[in-house]
Amino acid sequence: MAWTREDMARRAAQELRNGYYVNLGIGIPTLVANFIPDGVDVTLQSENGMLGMGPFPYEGEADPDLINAGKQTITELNRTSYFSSADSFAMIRGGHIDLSILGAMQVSEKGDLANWMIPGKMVKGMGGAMDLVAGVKKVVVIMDHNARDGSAKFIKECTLPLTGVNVVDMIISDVGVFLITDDGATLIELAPNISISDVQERTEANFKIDKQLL
Amino acid sequence: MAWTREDMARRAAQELRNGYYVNLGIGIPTLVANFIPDGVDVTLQSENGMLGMGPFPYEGEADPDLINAGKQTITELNRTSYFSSADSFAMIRGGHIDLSILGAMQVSEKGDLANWMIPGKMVKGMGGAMDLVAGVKKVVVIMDHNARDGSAKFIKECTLPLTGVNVVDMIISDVGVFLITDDGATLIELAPNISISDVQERTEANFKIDKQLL
Amino acid sequence: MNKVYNDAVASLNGILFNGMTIMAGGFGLCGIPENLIVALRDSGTTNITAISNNAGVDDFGLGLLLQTRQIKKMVSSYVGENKEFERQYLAEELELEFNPQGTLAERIRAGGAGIPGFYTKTGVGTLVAEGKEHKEFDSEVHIMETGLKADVSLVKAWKADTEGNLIFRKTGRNFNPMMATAGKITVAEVEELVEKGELDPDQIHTPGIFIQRIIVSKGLEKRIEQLTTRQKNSEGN
Amino acid sequence: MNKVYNDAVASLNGILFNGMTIMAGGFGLCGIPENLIVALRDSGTTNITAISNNAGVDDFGLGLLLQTRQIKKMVSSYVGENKEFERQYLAEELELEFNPQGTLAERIRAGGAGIPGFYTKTGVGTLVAEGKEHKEFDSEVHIMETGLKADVSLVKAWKADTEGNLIFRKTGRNFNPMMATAGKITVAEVEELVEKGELDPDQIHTPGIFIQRIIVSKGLEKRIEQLTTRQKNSEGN
Repeated sequence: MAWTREDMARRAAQELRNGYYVNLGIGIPTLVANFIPDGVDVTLQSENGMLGMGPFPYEGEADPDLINAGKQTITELNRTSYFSSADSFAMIRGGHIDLSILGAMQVSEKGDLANWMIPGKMVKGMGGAMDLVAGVKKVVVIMDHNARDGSAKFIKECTLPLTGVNVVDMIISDVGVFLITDDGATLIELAPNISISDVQERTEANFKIDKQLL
Repeated sequence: MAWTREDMARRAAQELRNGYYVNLGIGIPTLVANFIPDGVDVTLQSENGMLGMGPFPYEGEADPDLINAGKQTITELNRTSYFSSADSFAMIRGGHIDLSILGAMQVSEKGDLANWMIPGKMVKGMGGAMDLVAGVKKVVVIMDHNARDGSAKFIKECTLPLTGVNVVDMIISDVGVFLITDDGATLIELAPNISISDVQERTEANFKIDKQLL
Repeated sequence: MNKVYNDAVASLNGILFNGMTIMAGGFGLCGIPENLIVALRDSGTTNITAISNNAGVDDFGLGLLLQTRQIKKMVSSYVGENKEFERQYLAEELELEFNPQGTLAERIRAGGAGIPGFYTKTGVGTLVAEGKEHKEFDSEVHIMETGLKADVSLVKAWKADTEGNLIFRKTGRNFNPMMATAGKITVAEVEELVEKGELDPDQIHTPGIFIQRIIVSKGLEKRIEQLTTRQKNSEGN
Repeated sequence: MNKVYNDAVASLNGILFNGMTIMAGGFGLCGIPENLIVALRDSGTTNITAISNNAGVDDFGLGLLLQTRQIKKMVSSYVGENKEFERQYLAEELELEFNPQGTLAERIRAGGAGIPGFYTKTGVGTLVAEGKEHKEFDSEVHIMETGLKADVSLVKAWKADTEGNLIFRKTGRNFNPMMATAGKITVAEVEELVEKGELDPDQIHTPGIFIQRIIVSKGLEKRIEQLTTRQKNSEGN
């Protein structure tokens, strides 16, 4: 039984450490905020200029001057600070954010990431994704293991235009978890009732298998 | 009769225009603040991180957190803002300051400036002088026309290490005023009882003479 | 030096020309100079190069200038919210230069700070790096990006004093402070204008030196793009 | 994550080593981390490269570390106030790298912002340009300067909350905010520590992400280098 979106978000939340400053991308990564383990205190960064992002406001209390990078209304916390976009990306580019969790269209076995553009389709822009993957200390991708047409998304070389080269440190997909280091990719966890051969069938990238799974 | 320090400062103050943002160097340039013409409103920048520098504090009211770039205690005005050194020099380097008035050891006929270092003597450092002359829109030098040993300070080529190349727009010395443009230097004013030949005798640089003086 | 103008139209008088480069602050519809954008549209200025993180929505923000075809080129990081934008772009009626958001922010800061070029890791190995100078620092490849300036910058702040000292509010700050430094002329639209001395000098985000003209917003809409809320007594977000 | 330490000695425990690079905030004696400098001296750490706009005076600020010969090299813009500095430098016991003040400030900002190099007009044609890469932008020659980082940055703020959010006071701000971003570890010495939520989030100068350790100053001297005053009822300054 493959993992659900919530399962993937819960698994990603295990990568959080006490005191981390974290940037969560739009979509499934946003759900990670719902699964922060007890006793782990993290501060969420929103790249439009905020550290210490709080939950959605109560009905009737939304403030048009207070949105996240997904343009959703949010709230502040008692640790919050605001700053300009230049200062925000100085923080990101300068390596001060501990962890970024984001979605992907394709990831290569060397950790290349493609998540912003499909040639021939209308391009909306890369937003802050290229800055985040270039600057943040650890980059975790959450994605469906295969595209809707069944094709592999974890592949030898990305075919879509890249967001960054050699930037992904971990993939959490619906079938399991991969670590990517300079030595290549390693499958380190499996979703329930998913076998190693299931994963191999659905993956184009080369990967090793952690000995605990054998 | 050559100009005094106060005369030179008074003459420099005539270069101020209403609405100007101005940086005044240490020494005689500081005196310019005492001669701002009526109806001319200027804002003084202090490169350690302040716009809107006020006068010295009353006795007993000095604040150790409030100093100018000469490390003297000062006061704030109702227009004052504070910022970091990086923001201060972004303002300077970015061409936002209208006028800088500073001292000189030597100026060349092309507007090269030397004012920070005498080889063989202890070097104190250039501080913000190189940034000011590179970034500020108009640079006015106030200096004694000759060194204590009588040697010329306005010369063909500077012999001392430079602060900036082709940066000085005007020299106000005790004998008169020179404009420096891409076409070279021009003597445009004389101090009382100083003749053109007096100036020529005391100057090594080539300069033209404004037709109003002839 | 009076910097305060009666309204947006007056504040743009004499500084607009066809083919000019404009910067407009805001992230999405948050912290955009609403009145100034409408006045720019009504001025009829054409062939504008607009530097702005986003392109507004169809009927609001910079989208208003797309409707009237006054924009020739956009320099942005994300334009996903605008159908008319998509139509013009696919019909090749509009030029578009995408910048990574942090690179865009830094290029604008650099333009205002007298930094004509800088190196960044962002975009190395991607389409963004094509044609750009590459250089290694500490054995890591970086690309050179250049500073950006504008003929006129239009920014939105919360409060100003009559000197042009500005304070922004929450995430309405975004691109506004850098753009204020990168315009040859910067016009600030503010919600509240106070007298000199009423703002704490330690708390001014943008010193008045960067602001040449000021107006107070009239009839601000402050539209919310994605209203997301939670019920009282509910958990999570 | 508790960031608050009991005193300066405790706050430097485990992060100092011989040969390290330190940044210390302040302009002259204004806004310097007095307690942290004393604790660094008392640690006995040697062969320090110190990045600081000035070198203190003989018996105060970084001058304390010159007296004890713990500093191997200074990276500064102006060191005119210190006789012991002059003696060590002329005796070639001390290395010295002068940077134009704005270049120094920008190099530190760049170091914290992931910018390994940038171009500036400052210093072109002077000793400062020697050996540096030259490049033309808009037919003007610029030189490349590099980003600076430190093993430990010591900064002084006015107020902090327990998250490490900092507010500076008047011209005590100076180099402190950039240095806070450029240290692998940054220790902040503050005059007042408040609980989370007591600082206005729009008014925080340095977000807590940049601050790993915090102490409250004890027995601050805040020495004035040049006391200049005027008489009441007098004119001018």
